[in-house]
Amino acid sequence: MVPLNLNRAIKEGARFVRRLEAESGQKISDCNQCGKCTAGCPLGFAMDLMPNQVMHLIRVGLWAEVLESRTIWLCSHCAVCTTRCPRNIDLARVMDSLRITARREGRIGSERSIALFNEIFLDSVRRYGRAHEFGIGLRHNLLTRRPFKDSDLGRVWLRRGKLKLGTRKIKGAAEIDRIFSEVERTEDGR
Amino acid sequence: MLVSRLLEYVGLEPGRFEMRWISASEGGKVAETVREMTERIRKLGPNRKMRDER
Amino acid sequence: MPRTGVFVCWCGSNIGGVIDCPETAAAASGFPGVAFSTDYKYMCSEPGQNMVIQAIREHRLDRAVVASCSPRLHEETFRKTLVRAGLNPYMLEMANIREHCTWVHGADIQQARIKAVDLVRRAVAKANRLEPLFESEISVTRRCLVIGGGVAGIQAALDVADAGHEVILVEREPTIGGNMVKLDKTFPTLDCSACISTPKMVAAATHPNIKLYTYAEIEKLAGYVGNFEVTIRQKARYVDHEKCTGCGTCWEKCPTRVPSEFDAGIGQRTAIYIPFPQAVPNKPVIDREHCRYFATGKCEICAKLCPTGAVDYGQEDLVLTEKVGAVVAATGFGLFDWSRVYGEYGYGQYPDVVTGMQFERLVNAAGPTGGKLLRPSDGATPRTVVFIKCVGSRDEAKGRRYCSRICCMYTAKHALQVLEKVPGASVFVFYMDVRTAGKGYEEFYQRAVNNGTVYVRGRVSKIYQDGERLVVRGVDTLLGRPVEVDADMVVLATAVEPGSGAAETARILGINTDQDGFFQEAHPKLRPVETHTRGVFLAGACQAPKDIPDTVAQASGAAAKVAGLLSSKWLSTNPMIATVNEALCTGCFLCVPVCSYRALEPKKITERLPGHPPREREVAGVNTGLCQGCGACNVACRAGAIEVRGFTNEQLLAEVDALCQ
Amino acid sequence: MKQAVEELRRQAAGLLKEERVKCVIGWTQGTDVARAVPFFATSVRQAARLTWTPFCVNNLSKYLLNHRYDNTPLAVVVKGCDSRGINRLVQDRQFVRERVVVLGLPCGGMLDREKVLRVVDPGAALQEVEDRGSEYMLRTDKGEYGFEKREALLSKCLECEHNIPVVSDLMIGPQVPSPAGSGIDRFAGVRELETRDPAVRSTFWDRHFARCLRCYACRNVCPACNCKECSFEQAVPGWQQGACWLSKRNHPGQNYLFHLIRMFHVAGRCIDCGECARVCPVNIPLRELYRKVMKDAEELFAMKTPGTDPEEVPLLSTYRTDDPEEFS
Repeated sequence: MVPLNLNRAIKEGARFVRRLEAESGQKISDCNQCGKCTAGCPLGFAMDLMPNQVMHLIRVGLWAEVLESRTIWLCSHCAVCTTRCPRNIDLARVMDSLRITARREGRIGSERSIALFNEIFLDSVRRYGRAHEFGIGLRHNLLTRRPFKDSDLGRVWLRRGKLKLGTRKIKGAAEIDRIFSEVERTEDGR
Repeated sequence: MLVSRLLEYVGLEPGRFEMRWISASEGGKVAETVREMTERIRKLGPNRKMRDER
Repeated sequence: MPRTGVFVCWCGSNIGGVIDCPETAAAASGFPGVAFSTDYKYMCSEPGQNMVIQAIREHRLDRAVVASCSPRLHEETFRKTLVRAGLNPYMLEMANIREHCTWVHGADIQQARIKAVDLVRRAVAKANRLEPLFESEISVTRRCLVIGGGVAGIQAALDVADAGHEVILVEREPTIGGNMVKLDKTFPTLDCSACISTPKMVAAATHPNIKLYTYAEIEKLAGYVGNFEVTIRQKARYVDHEKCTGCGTCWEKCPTRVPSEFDAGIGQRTAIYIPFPQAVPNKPVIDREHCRYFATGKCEICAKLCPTGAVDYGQEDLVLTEKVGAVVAATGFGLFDWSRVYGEYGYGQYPDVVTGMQFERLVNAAGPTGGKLLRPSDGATPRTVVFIKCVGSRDEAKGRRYCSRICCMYTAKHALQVLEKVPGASVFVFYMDVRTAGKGYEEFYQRAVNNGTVYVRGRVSKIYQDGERLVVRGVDTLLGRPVEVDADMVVLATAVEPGSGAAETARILGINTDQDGFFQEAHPKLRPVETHTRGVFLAGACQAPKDIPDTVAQASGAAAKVAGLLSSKWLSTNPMIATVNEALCTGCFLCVPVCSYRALEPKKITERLPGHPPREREVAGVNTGLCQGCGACNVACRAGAIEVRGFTNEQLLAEVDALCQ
Repeated sequence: MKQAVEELRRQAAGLLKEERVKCVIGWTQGTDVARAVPFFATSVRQAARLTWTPFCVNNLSKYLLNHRYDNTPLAVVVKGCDSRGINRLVQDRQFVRERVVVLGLPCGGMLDREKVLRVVDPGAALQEVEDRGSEYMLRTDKGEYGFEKREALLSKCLECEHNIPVVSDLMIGPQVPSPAGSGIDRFAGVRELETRDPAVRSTFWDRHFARCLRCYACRNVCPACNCKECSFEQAVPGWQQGACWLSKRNHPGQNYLFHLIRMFHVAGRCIDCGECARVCPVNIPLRELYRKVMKDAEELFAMKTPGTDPEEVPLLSTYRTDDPEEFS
C-alpha cells in the first residue's frame, strides 16, 4: 500500500473539514477514536466504513472515501451514536451533512437506490403533501429496473386496503411547496 | 545446576529438584510452579532413596 | 513444656465464610503444647485483643499463635497485645489462614479446611520453640546525607533542614538544579521551570542547616542506620571558590568552545564555565579535559584576567568524610541514548532529529537560540514538526520495556509550544497510547489536540532525508494504512533510564536495583520511599520514571521519614537478626562477602577451653545495626555457626516436620 | 630419591635446630615395606627418621589444623596434590601462611600398596628407591623389584594435575616428570558413569552407600573439612530431639544425605587429593562423587581445581552476573 502523505492529505482536506464542521456544527478533531459509536451502531454489520472510521478518514483528509461509502447512506439517523458519544459529538448530524454533501457533489456511489428513494419520497411529499406509498414504490421499482420487486407483498397490502392506488393532495399544499422552494433557495445560496 | 546434575548422577530422577527465580509479587508464577512440580513429583512417586528415618 | 494459646480469627467472612473456625480451633487444641484454643470474629479488634490478653492471664500461657491474616498486616498489632499481657512480643507466631488459605482456596472448601489446620499445626510447632528476643538500642547521629541536587534532592534537603536537622547535600555537577532547571516550561500549568526551581536552589544553598557540596561525589558509605560515615570526593574545580566572586570575566574570555552538557549538546560553553547563568553556586569550574592550559601548558588567560587570583591550576581532589544518621538517594534519571540503536531514525546523523531535552533547550529563553524555535541544521523556523513518542520506552527489542511516564505529557507541551511559537505550524504526534494519569493532565492533552495537534496512532518505522525535508514514514493504525509526513524537524521522546552511575551508587549505598536498574523500594505500595537498607531512603526518578509533582511528593515523603528517624537520639533495633555461635565459628569468613548489608566483620575473641590456656582467635561478628536478618550468611555457613533469631534451624525444621506429618 | 630424602632430613634438622619451627610434619617408614606413616619430628634426632618414598600417600596438610589457634611455628612436607590443601586452609583462614614452612616435594607418583605387596614380601626392609621416570626401582634386603608406573601407580597419580607443589617455601629434591599419561581425561571415570543407564547408576550408588559405616574417616582426613565441630555431630539440646538435619543412624537414606551434604560442604573447595576414597574402609568411590561436581563446575563456571590458586574464592561463595542459568 502506498503510504498516505499526511501533510498533503490533511492540507487538502482542510477546506472540506471546515465546511463539514460548519454544516454539522460538530468539531471533527473532538473525536478521540474511542469507538463507542461503532460499538452501538445497529447497522454497523452492513457498513463498509465503521462510524468511527468515518470520523478518522475525514480528519486525515480522506473525505472522498467517505462520500463514496455505503455507510453514510445506510445510516438511518437512529442517533444511538449521538446519545452515547462521550465527547458529545452529534455523529448522526455529521452523517446527515455527509449525505447532503455527497448528493450536492454528485458523488453517490454504490448506494444509488437509497439516494433515489430519498428523492422520490421528497418528490411525493412535495406533490401531495404526503407519502404516496404506491406511487413511491412503483417509481422506485421502475427507476431501479426491478419492476416486480415486492409485488407479492404489494398484492396482499392492496387486498387488505393497506396500500392505496390513488391519493389526494393535503390541504396546505401551497405551504409545503413554499417550504421546498425556501430550502432550495438557501441551498443554492451556499 | 550443580545440584540437579549431582542428584541425577547419584541416581535420582531428573525433575525432583528444581530452582526458579520468583519475585514476591509473582503470585501466579508461584502457583503455576508448585502445581507443575506437584504433578511431576506425583508421577515420579515417592523418593525411596532418602527416606527420613529420624 | 510450653503453654501455647491458639487464637483463630474469622476475619468476618474472609476466613469464617470459607472454613469453620471453631472446628479449626478445636483441632488445634489437640496439638502438642497447646494449652488453650479459641476463635473469634475479629481477633484484631479491641474485644478480640482483650480476649487474647485475658486468655494469656487465665491459662498462664507463655506464647501465642494467632491464625488470621498476613503477618505483614497484624504481626505488630498482636506483638503489642502480648506485651500488654506481660509476655515478650516475640513469643508470637502467626498462621496466615487468610491470604495463604481462604482467599486462594475458596473454591475448594474441604481442602481449605485441611490446609488451615496444617498451617496452624506448623505455627504451633514453631511457637513451641520460640524464645524471647530483646531489642537493643543504638545511638543516632542527627544529620542527613542527600545524594543528588536535582529537584528531589533539593526538596528533601529543604524539608529535612526545615525540620531542624543538619543536611549534607552532595551534587556531582558544578551546579545543583538537576534536570528540572534545564526545562523550559512545566506541564500542565506551563509554569516557567527556572522560575519555580531557581528560588528553591537558592533556598537550599543559603539554608543555615544545609551544607552543600557541588562537583562532588560520594565514594563510600560505611556504618549503619543512625551511624553512617560517608566519604565524599570534592573534585578539583581549579578555582578557589573562597576567593572567586563569580564576576564572569574568565568565562567570557576563555578561548575554548565545547558542546554544553547543560544545553544537551546543542549549545556551547567555554572550558572554564558555569553551566548556566543562574547556576548555584554561581562560580566556575575548569573542565580539565578541554582546557587549553591543561592540554598544552599555555594560555592561562583566565588566571591572568581573574581580579581575585582565584584560578588555581594546582588544585587537587579533596577527600573528606561526614557522619550522618540517614541517607536520601535522589540521583535522578538519565535519557536513553537512541542514536546507538535507532538506525531507522538515522543513528543521530540528521541534525534536525532532536531529543525532547534538546527541544527544551531550543525553546528555552535561556537556551542557545534565546527561546526562538530554530532548527539546528540551518537555523530556519520549522513549519512542520513531528514528535515520536516511546523512543526506547516500551521497546523491548531496542530499549526498555517500561513506560517512561513523562513523555506523553511533555510531548503535548512541546506540541503546544510549537503551535504557539510558529503560527500556522503543523504538528504531528506519533503515539502508541496517550497516558495522562495526573491532575489536570488529560485536560492539558485535550488542549494540545484542540489547538490543532494531529495525533497519529502508530509508530514510525523510518526517517530519511529528502532534500531539505525529513520524510517520516509511519503508520496510522486507526486507518490501517502506512502514512508519511514531510517534516522540518523531528523530536524524539527518548526513554527515561537510570542515571549514569546509578549502579555504582547502589553498590556504594548497599541498596538493590530493580531489573531495569532503578533503585528498588522496600515495598512497591506500603514502603515506597524506603529501601531494604535501613536508614537509606529514595526520592525522585532514581526509583522509577517520575514527573515533577510526584518527585517532589516523594522527596517530601523521604524527608518525613528521615525527620522521623532523626527525631530521637536512640533507635531500637530489630532483634530478628543473625547471631554467631562463636564456639562453632571457624573464622573462615565466607559469610562476609555474601552479606549485602556488610553486617559481618571479623572480631577477636578469647576462648577458654578446659585443659588449654586461654587463646585468642577471630570469629565472625554481627553488627546489630546493619543486619537485616535476611539469612544469607546462615546458608553460607557450613559449620552451622550462624542462625537467624526467630528463624533458627530448630524452629524451621520443627515447622517442616509439622507440615509433613 | 635418596638425594631428596637426605636433603629433606637436612632441611628439617636445620629448621628444628634454628628453632624456626617447633615441629616438622612429614612421613617415616611404616611397619612394612610398602607403608609410610605420618611423623612429627620435633628434634634434630627425629628429623633423621623422616623419609620420602612412593608410599607417602597421606596428605599431611590436614595436621596443621591441630595447631590452628596457637601460634606454634610448623613445617609440613607436601606433594603436589597435598599442596593444594595448604591453599585450601589458608583461604579458609585456618592459619596464617607465614606461620608454616612448606617443604615441597616434586613427586613421580605414589605406588599402589596392594600391587606392590603382591610381589614384595611385606617383611622386607626398604633400603633405597630409584625413580627412573617410567618405573620405580625398589631395593630391599630381599632383592630388587622394578615397577612400571603405568601398571603400579595409584589411579589418581595417573591423572596427576600438579606433580610439583603449587605452593612451597622450599623445594626439595630434583624436578621429576609428571606421572600423568599424556592426553589423559581427568574425568574419564565420571564420564563413564554418566553415560550409564540411570537405573544402573542408581543401583551403583545404592550399593555403595548402603555399605557406608558412617565412620567419618572421609571427613576426618579431608583438608576442606575444617569446621570446629561437624554439623553432623553438633549436639545442641533440642536438635537431637527431632530437629537435626540428619540422624546418626546407619541407614541407606541417611547415608545418602550424609554424603550429599558433605559433598556440598566441600563443593568448589575439594582439592581432589583423593584421601577420602583412600581411607574409606568399605571402598566407596568417593572421588567419583566429588569429581562429578568438580567436572560440572569446570564445564559450567570454568573453575580451576580448588587450591590451585591462593587468591581464588570458593565457587559457591561467588556470583557473577554472566553465570549460566538453567532456571528462570
